[in-house]
Amino acid sequence: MTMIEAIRDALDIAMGRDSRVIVFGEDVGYFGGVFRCTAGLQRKYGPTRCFDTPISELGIVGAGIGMAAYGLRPVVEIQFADYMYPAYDQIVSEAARLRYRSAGEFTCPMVVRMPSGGGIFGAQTHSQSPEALFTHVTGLKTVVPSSPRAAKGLLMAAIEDPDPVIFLEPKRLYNGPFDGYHDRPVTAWKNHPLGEVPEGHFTLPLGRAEIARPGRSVTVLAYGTMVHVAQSGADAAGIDAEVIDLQTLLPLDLETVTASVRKTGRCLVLHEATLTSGFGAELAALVQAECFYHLEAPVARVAGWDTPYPHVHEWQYFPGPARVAEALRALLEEV
Amino acid sequence: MTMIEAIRDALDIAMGRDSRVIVFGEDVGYFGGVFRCTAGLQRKYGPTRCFDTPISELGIVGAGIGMAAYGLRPVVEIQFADYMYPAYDQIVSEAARLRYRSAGEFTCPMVVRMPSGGGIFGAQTHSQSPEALFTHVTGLKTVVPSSPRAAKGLLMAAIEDPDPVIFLEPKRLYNGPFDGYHDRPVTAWKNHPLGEVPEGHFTLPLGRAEIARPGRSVTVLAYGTMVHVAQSGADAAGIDAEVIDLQTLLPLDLETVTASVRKTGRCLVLHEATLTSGFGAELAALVQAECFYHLEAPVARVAGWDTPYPHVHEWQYFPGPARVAEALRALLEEV
Amino acid sequence: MTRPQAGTGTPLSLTIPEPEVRPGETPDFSHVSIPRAGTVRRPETVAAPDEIRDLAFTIIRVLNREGQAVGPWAEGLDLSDADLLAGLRHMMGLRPFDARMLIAQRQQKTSFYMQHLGEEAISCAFQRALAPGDMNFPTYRQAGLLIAADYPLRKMMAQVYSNAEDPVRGRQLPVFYSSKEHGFFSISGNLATQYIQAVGWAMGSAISGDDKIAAAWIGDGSTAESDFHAALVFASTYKAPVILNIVNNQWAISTFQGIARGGAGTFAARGLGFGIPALRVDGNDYLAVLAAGRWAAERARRNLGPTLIEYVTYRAGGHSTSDDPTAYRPAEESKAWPLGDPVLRLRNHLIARGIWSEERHVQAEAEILAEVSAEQKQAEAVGTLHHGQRPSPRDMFDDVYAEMPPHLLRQRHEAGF
Amino acid sequence: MTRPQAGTGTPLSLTIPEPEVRPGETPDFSHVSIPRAGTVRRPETVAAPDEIRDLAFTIIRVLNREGQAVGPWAEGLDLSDADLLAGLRHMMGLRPFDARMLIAQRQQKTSFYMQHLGEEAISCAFQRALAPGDMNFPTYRQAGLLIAADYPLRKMMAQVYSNAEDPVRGRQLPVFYSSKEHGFFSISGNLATQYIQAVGWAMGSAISGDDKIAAAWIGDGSTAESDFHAALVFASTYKAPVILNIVNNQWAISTFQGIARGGAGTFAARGLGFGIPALRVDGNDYLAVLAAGRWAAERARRNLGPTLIEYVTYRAGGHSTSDDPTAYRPAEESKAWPLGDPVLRLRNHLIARGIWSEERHVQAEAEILAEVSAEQKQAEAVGTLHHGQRPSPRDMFDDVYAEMPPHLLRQRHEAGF
Ligand SMILES: Cc1ncc(C[n+]2csc(CCOP(=O)(O)OP(=O)(O)O)c2C)c(N)n1
Ligand SMILES: Cc1ncc(C[n+]2csc(CCOP(=O)(O)OP(=O)(O)O)c2C)c(N)n1
Ligand SMILES: [Mg+2]
Ligand SMILES: [Mg+2]
Repeated sequence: MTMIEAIRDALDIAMGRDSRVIVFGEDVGYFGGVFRCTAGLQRKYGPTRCFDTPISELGIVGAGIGMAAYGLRPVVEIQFADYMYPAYDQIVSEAARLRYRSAGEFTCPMVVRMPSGGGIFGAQTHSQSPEALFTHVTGLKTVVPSSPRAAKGLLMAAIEDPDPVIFLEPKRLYNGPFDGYHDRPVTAWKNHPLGEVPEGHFTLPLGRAEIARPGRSVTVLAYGTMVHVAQSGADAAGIDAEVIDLQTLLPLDLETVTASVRKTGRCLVLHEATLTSGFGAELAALVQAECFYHLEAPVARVAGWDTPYPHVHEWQYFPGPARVAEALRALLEEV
Repeated sequence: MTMIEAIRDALDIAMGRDSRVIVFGEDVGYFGGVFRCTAGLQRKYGPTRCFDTPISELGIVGAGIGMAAYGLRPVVEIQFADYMYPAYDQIVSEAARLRYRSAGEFTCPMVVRMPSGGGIFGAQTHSQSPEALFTHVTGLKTVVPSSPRAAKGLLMAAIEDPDPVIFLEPKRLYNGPFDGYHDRPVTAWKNHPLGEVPEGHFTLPLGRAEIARPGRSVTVLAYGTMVHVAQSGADAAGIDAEVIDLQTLLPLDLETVTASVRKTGRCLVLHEATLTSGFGAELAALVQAECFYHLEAPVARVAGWDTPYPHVHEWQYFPGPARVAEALRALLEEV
Repeated sequence: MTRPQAGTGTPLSLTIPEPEVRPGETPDFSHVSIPRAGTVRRPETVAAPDEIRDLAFTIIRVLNREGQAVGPWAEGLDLSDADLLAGLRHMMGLRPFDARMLIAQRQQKTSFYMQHLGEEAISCAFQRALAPGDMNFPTYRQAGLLIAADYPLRKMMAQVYSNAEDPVRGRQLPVFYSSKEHGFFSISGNLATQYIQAVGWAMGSAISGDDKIAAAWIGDGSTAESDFHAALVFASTYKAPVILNIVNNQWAISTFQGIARGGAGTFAARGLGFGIPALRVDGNDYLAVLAAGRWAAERARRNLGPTLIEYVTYRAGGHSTSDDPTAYRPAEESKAWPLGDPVLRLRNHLIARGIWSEERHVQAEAEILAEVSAEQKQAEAVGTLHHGQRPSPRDMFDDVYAEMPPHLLRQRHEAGF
Repeated sequence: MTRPQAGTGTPLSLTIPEPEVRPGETPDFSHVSIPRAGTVRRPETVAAPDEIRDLAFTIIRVLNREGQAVGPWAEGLDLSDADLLAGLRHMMGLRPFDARMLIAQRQQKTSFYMQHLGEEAISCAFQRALAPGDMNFPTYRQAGLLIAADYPLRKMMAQVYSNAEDPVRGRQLPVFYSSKEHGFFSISGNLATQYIQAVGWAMGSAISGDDKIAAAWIGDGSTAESDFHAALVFASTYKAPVILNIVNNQWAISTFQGIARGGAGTFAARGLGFGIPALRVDGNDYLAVLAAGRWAAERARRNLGPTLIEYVTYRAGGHSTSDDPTAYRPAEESKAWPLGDPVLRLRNHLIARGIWSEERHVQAEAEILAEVSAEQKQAEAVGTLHHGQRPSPRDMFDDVYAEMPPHLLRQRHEAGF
């Protein structure tokens, strides 16, 4: 199934199992969401379990916090990650700190879903990857799936998690495992092993990375779309790279990361978000600290340029396989 | 003079020189601001040049953007950095990208001042250091002064800058060069060389770091309050550390940083903000990439713990001289 | 103690507002109460907000079924034949422009497009209430502001195509225009953010002792955003010379206006809680929009402060090229919309006035289409999204700051540009 | 063309609202129009918002100068002597509690304190309109909600002192209490954020078919924040069972209420733009607050949706221990406040009713002070900010997540705890 179907499936099963699971956001009700991730849920579970909201991301998250504190399990949708900023205060100052400041008396088991990343000619307001703005916020968990299988398993785990989870959905992966070759025909998920999604209740633990592709020469740390680009980049360079799919950025599976880098001695960090102060900075900082004596070259980063996401130059902006391949080659050339 | 007086002086001179400079924010008008940084300005320049606003950080910044686009030079105050989140969308999606998206037709020469950092028993809502949430945003400049002299020079430069500048004022430095020893009597700025502030128009260039204290064994990268804590920490450890006061975080003076680390071979990054995805991550990532072959030990970070800023345990939370000294010693012990 | 015990025990339930009809049902606008044209009073612009509360709950209309301009809002409009013909021409220009760009999007000459179908009168007429130097802070559905200010069609197309002549150098989505010269502030794409900026701009003008005013624009759905509130608070407190426009086209993508409006009778009513005078206007009536805009502009220029205007209209097309409205509303709903077609209504007025005819209209349609097509050819000769001349990728790194900082320069080099 | 030319040329100017008086001037509240007690009508709770618009522009008052409870809002209150005595006791408890904590702050036993002086009636009375299980989302100036729900004083003090018995383990600022059991949601410290959360909580109750209602709290100044708007939008759309309280104590730190209110006559008027019924109530009148609270609670419980209530009161003390109000308002302004002292007004009512006397009042004051002092001694025996038993620094790392993730565990070890 596609990633959209996987997400819908996860929501459907969660709603079916637990009447406390409530889904809402802009256009998610009757229409089923601009990306169709909630299609059919209102009809199946009724309008008070899945409904449209006013266009107020603040209101969506703020009301979600209240519902979660009441005892429900809201799963809210922000239509594009680029539109999460109006809700940022509620996420950072409220959802993330409620358990702490009430010493566990009030909690916020809420999932905030949002499509992120570029690749659809959406320009600066439909392309952003704001994960680093969440990983700096303690009290949140931040998750980015890279396949339908991961999307379902991680989303169900997020819904069952007792704390607020930011769930970033790489929209370029919704319909296929995009590997960065925008000018080649799109593969469909149904032709990809990770498009096979376990039926029924199925979770993947938060905080656990997966080795997307084992290798020996260099470790590539990636998540979301870049997991696929990492592999096509490694192929392009003909390099035996180990690609780690982080899946959860916070809390990070540092063990899997360091085990790999200690083995390969080299590390490339990838993301689509702008470079400076991106999540790659944290990864590079951690890897150099933890694996210093194993590193044969500095940890390298390939990321979005430090500009707003442009429109016409989308593919000059996007850190595609060519840039990855070049960075991998450069990494292996270092003494 | 104190840092408060230096800020007031900078505003006063800027308003006197340029009638386009407008100052507003919560309680900044008649009363002169909860930290008194705008005291006297309303009386001197009249209520349409310095005025109170409704309690809406979004409104303050949003209106400021409009005024800046009109052709004025707003200098707005957010009462505490902890309260900037409601304005975050306006800062990130609007101020930072206006020049880019209009290809230079509309611009936003605005300064957003905000007191930041802990050390006043202000707990989680009066202590935060959100600089990393700005350094990830291209289009912004982010400045943190560490002395009255720097505060005046950088603030005047920020006001004259053609782009939006985030100006974080370490509130623990307002009245004295706090070195992290909270249980010792407070030094006053008037007894500190950097409390001497040039009269009249005076700017310090944005994007330029200063060597706060030269040294040979290790480079400490710090800004704001931690510039002083770095020095007391080095003293406590008896280590000949070179302390670099970054002053501007974005754009960063990478040259000064790398020159120092290449010389010392070791680097400690300090900040009060929470560790994970803090600005220290970017610094560590850059330093290891730029100075890999000069580094004799991994870049170390000392930062606030990854918890909300607590109340009673403020001094267990604050990264004080003891932690800095310990980190410096550990750094020098590495092979 | 008489403190109540654990609630009443009666289970509560949540209200989820629903539109009158959904696909498969018969369109029904009988709940929209529409006063006869010319029947709503026109107070002096100095009137206190409290005294004109009724204007937030009615619909100001000028053009009646016979195409006559009637009532107090028609008086004093004092338009020349040339003005009226220009107005018609603007609307008639926007429509084929939209139609061509929609097709161009389907041909993949651009990534995305948003049309104005049914809403042309609002931006085209409003612009004529402003003066050069005034500033609009528009959403993506007010290209009429540009057309009515004689912005070159070809330049608009250049942006839609993101070609080498695109004034914003291929950075923005197709319809997010920007033109300082034409009083058109750069469109953000984040809904509502610019509503408060318009207020700030107007405050800037007032602080400077200038005579310029600002106009803010927002959709019905977007009034739920925080920026809308901030704008009303600031405008009300500082009596900013700003016109706060709400285009109520009944839909926000798939969400009907009842979700944003909630229990309030109208969107105009939002102004009343702030002491801001509010008008509710027939958005498909060119003359009503112009009359209301002028009334509000006069208030702003006389330093009487902000005015809120709700334009009642209907989004006859899809939300954007990514949208298929038949999934959530009856396909025929648009035809059932009781306020008619803004182009036809003004056309009928001109005919009634004796300065236009059906034949000339048909002829004008053909002429305008030919003009639009000619411009389009020229624009396409320069380039479209995937073909021809595009802005240089070097441009991608410009204008992030006034001066390019070292790290960006380095990245540009790394990128090879 | 009749398009206006570059404005009118008349220079605009910006209005900056100013309070009637500043330090050195004579307090003047003559602009506050105060109806006689008992004169404002009490509509049925089913009344349509539009029919009761007047209630947003008046002041509902029950206690007159003679201490009698009069008018339609007094009828049906039906309070026993015990209820009334309890109400008085709650307010009388809050006042010395505040006084002692203020002194404790000056003695550096705590970092910070915020008092309720003059506003005691609002939170003490309102709590009695709710039922156990209902939830308040308070600001920092509603400790009366806890006291009127019999929350132990000593526990409050433990939090003010951040000592080992502090229920939130020394994490929060002194007055940011939290008690689920007492219907008191954890206070954030970021203004207004919880207003929309209260609406969400109420929606949660309605979705669940429960019978609990929520009460949101906000100050006059904070109504300018975005969350206020979101709350009104959501409450209005979904008819959430929530009471939206605004405490208008005339000041927001140094900023007078006119800056947040702008051109609106009252804060209650904000509700009208949303179709939310709004009451404006004498906040220094225990019985009026209780009566209004019950009216609103009844609406919520009957699934009639939200009610907005503005309490008109005066912040008699400083904003917090960091504030000196004589810097921005006349020192005597508090005494000139025309709605009187809430404690004395209820006292006079009890005396008029024959169940209380001046002597018993003086005696009760002494008793309560002694109780508060005794609790304080016990609390201080446990610890204060810098002395005695404090929460363990290990606690600093707990509750960030339900389960401590590896990186936090590691940091805790590094910290040596
Ligand atoms: C902050 C933000 N949230 C969500 C969106 C996605 N979005 C784009 S248009 C739209 C609907 C807007 O409806 P309305 O305000 O009624 O304007 P209309 O499209 O009808 O002209 C939405 C939800 C956005 N662009 N920005
Ligand atoms: C988001 C945010 N902005 C600013 C502040 C700083 N602040 C604390 S209290 C206050 C004034 C609030 O006034 P009001 O809402 O009238 O409540 P009152 O103190 O009068 O009870 C301000 C500006 C804050 N706590 N949170
Ligand atoms: Mg709409
Ligand atoms: Mg107040």
